[in-house]
Amino acid sequence: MMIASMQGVVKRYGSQLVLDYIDLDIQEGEIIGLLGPNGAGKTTLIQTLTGITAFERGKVELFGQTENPFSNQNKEKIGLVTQEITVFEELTAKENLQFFAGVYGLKGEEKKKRVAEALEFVGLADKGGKMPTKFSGGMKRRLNIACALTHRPKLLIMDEPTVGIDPQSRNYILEAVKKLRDSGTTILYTTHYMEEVQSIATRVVIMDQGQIIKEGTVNELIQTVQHEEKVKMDVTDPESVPIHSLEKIAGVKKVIVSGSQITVISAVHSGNLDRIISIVKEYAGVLGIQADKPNLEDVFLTLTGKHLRDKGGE
Amino acid sequence: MKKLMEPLLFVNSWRFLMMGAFIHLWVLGDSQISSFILILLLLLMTCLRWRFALPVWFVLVDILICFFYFPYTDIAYYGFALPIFELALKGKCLFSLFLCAGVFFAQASSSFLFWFFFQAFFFGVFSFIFLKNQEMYRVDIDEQRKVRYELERIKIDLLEANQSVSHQAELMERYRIARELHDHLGHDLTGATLALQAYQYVQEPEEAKKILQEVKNRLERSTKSLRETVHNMTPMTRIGVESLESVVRNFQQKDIEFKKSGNMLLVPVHIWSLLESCVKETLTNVAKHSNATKVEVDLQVTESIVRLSIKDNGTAKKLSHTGSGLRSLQMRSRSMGGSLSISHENGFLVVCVIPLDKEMLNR
Amino acid sequence: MTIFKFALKRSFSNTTNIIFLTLFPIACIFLPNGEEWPFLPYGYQYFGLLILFVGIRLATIILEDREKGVVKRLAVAPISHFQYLSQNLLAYSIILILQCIIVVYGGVLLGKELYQPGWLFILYGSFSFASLAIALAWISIYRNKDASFLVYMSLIFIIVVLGGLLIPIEIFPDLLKRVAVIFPTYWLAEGLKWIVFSEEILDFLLINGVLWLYTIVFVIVGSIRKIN
Amino acid sequence: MRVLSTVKFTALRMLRSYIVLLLLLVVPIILLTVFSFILSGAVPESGVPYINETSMTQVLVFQLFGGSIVMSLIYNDLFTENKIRMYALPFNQTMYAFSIMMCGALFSTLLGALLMVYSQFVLGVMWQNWLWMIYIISLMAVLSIIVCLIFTFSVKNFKIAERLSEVYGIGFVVLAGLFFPMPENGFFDFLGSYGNPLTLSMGAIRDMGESNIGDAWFQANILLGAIIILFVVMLILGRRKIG
Repeated sequence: MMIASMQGVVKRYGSQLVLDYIDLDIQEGEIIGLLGPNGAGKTTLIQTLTGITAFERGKVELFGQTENPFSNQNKEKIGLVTQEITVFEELTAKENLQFFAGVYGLKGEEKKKRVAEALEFVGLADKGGKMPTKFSGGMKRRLNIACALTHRPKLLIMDEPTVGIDPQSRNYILEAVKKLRDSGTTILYTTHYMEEVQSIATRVVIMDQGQIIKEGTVNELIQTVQHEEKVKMDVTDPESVPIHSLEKIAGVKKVIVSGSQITVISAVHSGNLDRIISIVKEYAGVLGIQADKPNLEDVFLTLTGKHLRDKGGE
Repeated sequence: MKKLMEPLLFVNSWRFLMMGAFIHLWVLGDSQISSFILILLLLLMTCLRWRFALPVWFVLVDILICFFYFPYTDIAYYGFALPIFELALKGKCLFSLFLCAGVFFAQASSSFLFWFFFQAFFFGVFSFIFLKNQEMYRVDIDEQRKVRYELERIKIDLLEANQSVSHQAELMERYRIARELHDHLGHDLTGATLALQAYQYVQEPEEAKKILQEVKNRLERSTKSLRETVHNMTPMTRIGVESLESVVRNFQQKDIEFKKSGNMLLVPVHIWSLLESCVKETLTNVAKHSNATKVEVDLQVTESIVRLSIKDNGTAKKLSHTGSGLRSLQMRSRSMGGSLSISHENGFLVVCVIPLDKEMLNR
Repeated sequence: MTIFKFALKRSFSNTTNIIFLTLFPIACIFLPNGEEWPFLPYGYQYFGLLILFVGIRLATIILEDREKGVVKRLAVAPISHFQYLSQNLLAYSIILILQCIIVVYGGVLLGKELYQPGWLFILYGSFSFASLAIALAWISIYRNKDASFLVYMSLIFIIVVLGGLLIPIEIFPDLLKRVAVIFPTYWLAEGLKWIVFSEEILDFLLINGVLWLYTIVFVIVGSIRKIN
Repeated sequence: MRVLSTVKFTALRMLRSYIVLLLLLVVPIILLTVFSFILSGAVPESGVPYINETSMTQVLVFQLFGGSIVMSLIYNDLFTENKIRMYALPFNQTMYAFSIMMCGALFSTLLGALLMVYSQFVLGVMWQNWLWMIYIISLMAVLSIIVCLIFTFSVKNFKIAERLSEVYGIGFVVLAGLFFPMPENGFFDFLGSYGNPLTLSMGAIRDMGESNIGDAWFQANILLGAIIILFVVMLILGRRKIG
């Protein structure tokens, strides 16, 4: 089932184009990773999808409704985890959750239950009575996420939920996201961190300069940029390995020997790793094998010529 | 800086400037409490317009407020500048002018009031035209971009379809060859091998001779069938470099030299078709327009690119135009991530370079 | 009414606010009478200043929401900006009205000469709304909480002086007398004068009407939904 | 004296704190202008225009708030954000704190002097004894800084210390009876005369203007005494807090 879709959405800030004919479909049960450098329009995309800002042209559809997609009925099914930590500092963690639960129309026993559930879910069950000012960065982030969960949204939008936190909290959050997906929540996830997308996203959407420049599963994307496979082997006795017999294997383009390392470059999907290794093994001991595969960062670099993250940043 | 160029900012500045002007008039003029309330009411309307997009007929409220204050204060006359501006801003210039004239003649007309109205009308019309133009311009460029994106998408789709078809065809062919070889050769060759193995163990010369004869028969048969298979599979139509060569050979008018280097099998089908058209088109051009006697066609294939250069020794400095054929070829090569350049210095020269990297194609 | 409830809760959540909201109004009651001017006891003359301060302190809560991005969350929640604003303002106006009740009727209980406490209460009420509205409009300009508060304080001081709340308007030169009318504080001062000398009831209605006009204008200006 | 090299930057930081400049320079200028409009031409029997008295009061009142910038700088540098960095630097932190104080005092006095210049040359107020005036202003500035620092050192929450410094400023203005007359009893009388830096300095300047040199010095010396006593208090508190 289609959860949300954008068709030909155009949006400007002043005369600057931030969304340029965006087409995006979100199907039920997906985790979509939205990638892009700063200023690519990710946040604006999220804001138009949730009705926070208006757009000039195009159509947004939420839960099958195009006429009035941002009705309260639809908003009840959406949860937003903001980029900044948007909780009240003068209220306790629990009160914060009660506030948002109340705004989403929960009442009485149900509210109590859901608040406790959300606290439990992000692992703050024993810290409910504390002020967020006393929390560590990771705990604040988790509270920030919990605030969007009390009403059990069908579509959860997470705008850089893991910026600037320790690896442990980040893992916790990623696990939580997977748990949410398993319980049937559709998730739109933006981040700078490739590894996160690679580990959780079922589909990746790459944005640059207000346009969606590529979408697909992680593997599909990697395949589009991959034009050769590299296998590096550390061997005991590189001289004795017959290079020409390696070169004869189907798909192998080139064999380079440098020091104790043999690098075999072959065409994509030639599936010859087995044979290469068995030949090398015959003549020398293999100490280590390393297969270079492109990652999403390479995909992005290939598509736009830019790095996703500033090298020095963060 | 960009924000400063927003026309709506100017519209709102004008509106609030007017408020300042009214207050100025009020302080210098009568300073009655009642007329101060008029200014407050007008301020209220202005704020509403600032925050919300009010419909045009809302100016009636301004007009009514000012009308009601006619008997009490002069500021009411000046207050009409607001509806005049708003009407003009919404493109109702005629109403605006009418209002202008009506109020102007209803009052003991002073030249100051005239200029006051005039500037309101002028700024209103100006903003109206400016906003309209901006909107039109935006719609226009949006439409243009949309068309361009659609074209690009179609082109990429076509290209991908093309590629996948040629890939499929290649696979099918490979499969057919494998079947044919297996069916026609495999049986006999296996038999021959087995017979030879048996031959090693056979003691009797009679028997051995018979087996050897068998092997010989089988090998003869398979050689024959290999020849037949290859003959059957050799395409009747020429493809790849052969077709290119045949094009060159069939071109009679000029003396042509054809050179090639590199592994021709690296070049996929869709590129061959482009190269072929390229050669044909260029040679036709040369035949039509050039006084050359000799043409050199050079095809180089490397790991990463295909480069086709066609050069004649003509002296015509400039061919009047690049033929539409060549221009469309330029487009096609660009869509494959390559380029086609044409030059007329020292004879006619066409160079077409297409990358073979897969990644370039996916752009 | 979640937002309303929590707006009240947050208003009382820090000590400075509690002092502002409870101690200061009570202190106002005990200020002495003036000799020639002001006509009401000093505390009642200066209470307008206090209302302006309380207004900005309360409105700062909305600014905090904006600064921290909570508004973004609320924009996605099934609740309109109008509901958010109105529930917040309702909570704040209840607090302000309570203060007005304390000041006016506390004074009556202590036997202060307030001439017409009922009308005085209504006047303070109207001015409270105007003050809230002005504060709301003010915070729509600024993003930074501290800067907005400090600049507003100094602005208030100037307005209060120019509006004739701190210095009797009668000693103003002619031009300043006219300019004073522009400021809402002028109307409060006029209202206080009316309470003492009670001329025509129509004048009092006019004064309140103007304060309400200010309220509406500034609420419209401040009602903008600012995200980021 | 490595601390000396920081002075320039402390001064720059102060000059670039726009909010402080707005509150302690622009606002008083506007207020002075407004008052001079309102009081234009009003001359009581004594022959000295009202505006003279008012502008003197204004200049002194704003000195009461002059400590806030020193307070926030010291809090930033020695208590929170920059604390660890500052303590890792090879200079004497106490001297650094003193240098900030000196800068703040100079800055505050400078602002006061600017106000005087403005009121003399734009509004036409006549200041009788510039030197004396500046001496008193600088005493007020130093006193305000010391008081603010005492708050910073003795209260845990900086927000509350800030509020207290505001209470100090506004409180003494109120006690001096500038807003409304204070009740007449011994306590308030004392705080409205010799127990109030504002009235003390006003008295000192007034007496100097009327050539009561002895009275003027007496009042100024009370201020000086208060400064010395509070300085010792501040040192003790500061040592406990920082050390």
